[in-house]
Amino acid sequence: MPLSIRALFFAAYRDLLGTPRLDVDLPNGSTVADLVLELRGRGAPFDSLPTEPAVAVNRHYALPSDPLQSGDEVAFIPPVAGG
Amino acid sequence: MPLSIRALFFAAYRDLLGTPRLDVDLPNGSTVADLVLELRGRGAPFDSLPTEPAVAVNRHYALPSDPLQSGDEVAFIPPVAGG
Amino acid sequence: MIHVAVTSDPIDTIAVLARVGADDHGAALLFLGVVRNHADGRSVSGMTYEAYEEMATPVLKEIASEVVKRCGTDRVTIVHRVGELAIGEVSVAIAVSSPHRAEAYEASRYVIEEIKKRLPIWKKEHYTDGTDKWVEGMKPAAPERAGSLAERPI
Amino acid sequence: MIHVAVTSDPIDTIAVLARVGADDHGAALLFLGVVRNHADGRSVSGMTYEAYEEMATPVLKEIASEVVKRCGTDRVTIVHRVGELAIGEVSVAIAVSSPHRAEAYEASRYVIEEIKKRLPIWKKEHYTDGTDKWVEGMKPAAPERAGSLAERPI
Repeated sequence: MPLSIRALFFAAYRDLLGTPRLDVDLPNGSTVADLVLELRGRGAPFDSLPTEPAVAVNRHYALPSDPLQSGDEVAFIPPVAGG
Repeated sequence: MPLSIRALFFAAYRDLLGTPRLDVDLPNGSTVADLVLELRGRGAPFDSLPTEPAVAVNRHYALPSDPLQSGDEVAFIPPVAGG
Repeated sequence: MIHVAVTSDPIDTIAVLARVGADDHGAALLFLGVVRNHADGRSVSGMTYEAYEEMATPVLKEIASEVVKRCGTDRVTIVHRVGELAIGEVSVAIAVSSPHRAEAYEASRYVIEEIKKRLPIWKKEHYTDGTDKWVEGMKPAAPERAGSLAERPI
Repeated sequence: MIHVAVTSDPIDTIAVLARVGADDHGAALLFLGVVRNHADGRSVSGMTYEAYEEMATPVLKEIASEVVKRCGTDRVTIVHRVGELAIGEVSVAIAVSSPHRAEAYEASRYVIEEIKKRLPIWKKEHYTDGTDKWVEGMKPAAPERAGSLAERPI
């Protein structure tokens, strides 16, 4: 059974991709890095995402090597500019 | 003609001396240090003033060596504690 | 007492300040981030702030908790605005109080610097020439831990 | 725009803050010194502030002018209270604003540190046991100049 991931895109990334979210199926055992690879592999405009973007899994910053679980909310976080 | 000086005492100094001001006559050419000497020479409670107190002449901090002029307002400034 | 919020309403800065203070606190500090009329030499007409709200609130709480541990004050209030802001409007208000002033300055500065580093909020500058641009911000640092399931917060 | 005051009225902190800010300023900072309920382990019931007012106001102006030169902000407001203050009352309010936050923090801190060093104001602590004491403060530094008539400000 594949992993069902919900990817979220904010600000510049949302504008780049033209969507705020995307549901993605990945093979079991996939990591954050695998999700980035899968998306960038789709070609334009996805290949304009950074090769190692900041990512939050279930609202916590995550490492590329972090494994994903089905139902995870994976947010692509452009460079932040609060304040 | 002697110098006529008005000495002001604040906070702990006023409490110490029991007065907020004193008119003092000094010889021509006297300095801030001379005024302090004259006052401390009066004995108790004046001799409890520091030998080198912070002093402001006409509302500017002054040096012991600063000369005085007739009519000067010389304030004895206890250690400050604003804020 | 920690209070944090992300809000689309104008920030009531007085209310933010009123949340801090205690009988044994001798210093209070209110920092305001304000939308200004220029950036990098360009004339700015306004700003749009966008947040990943479900994450921004816990990140603010985390930053406030760190301040309590590091700076020894237990009174921290942080409110960040989102939406369309005009020049002069407050984008973020940070209030802290503490027994002595040194900790208040340290705490306030810590909060705003951490916000700039890791709060998932973005801003788009609207220029007076009609164009706009997302502000180039900072890439949040990856968490300091080994990437294992066991250590990942659930 | 510099504004300073020594007043026996309660400080309107909102009004102090409202005096700073400009369309090209991205940061504003309000510092409040507050009377607290203890000092050196003793329980305090209130505080009496006394000023050499004719000198305190020009010294505040001098400090504010130094901030303008050093920190590159031209918006500084300082209001210091005198008289009888209860626990929780504001003894001093300092508001600054500047294009960027670093200067605002620097300016605010400079003002309060210089106040502690040289503003001719004193405070008497009233303890809950009925006694009181002038707070041991700092001796203001002598001016950095040769002691000649010509150089003394008139």
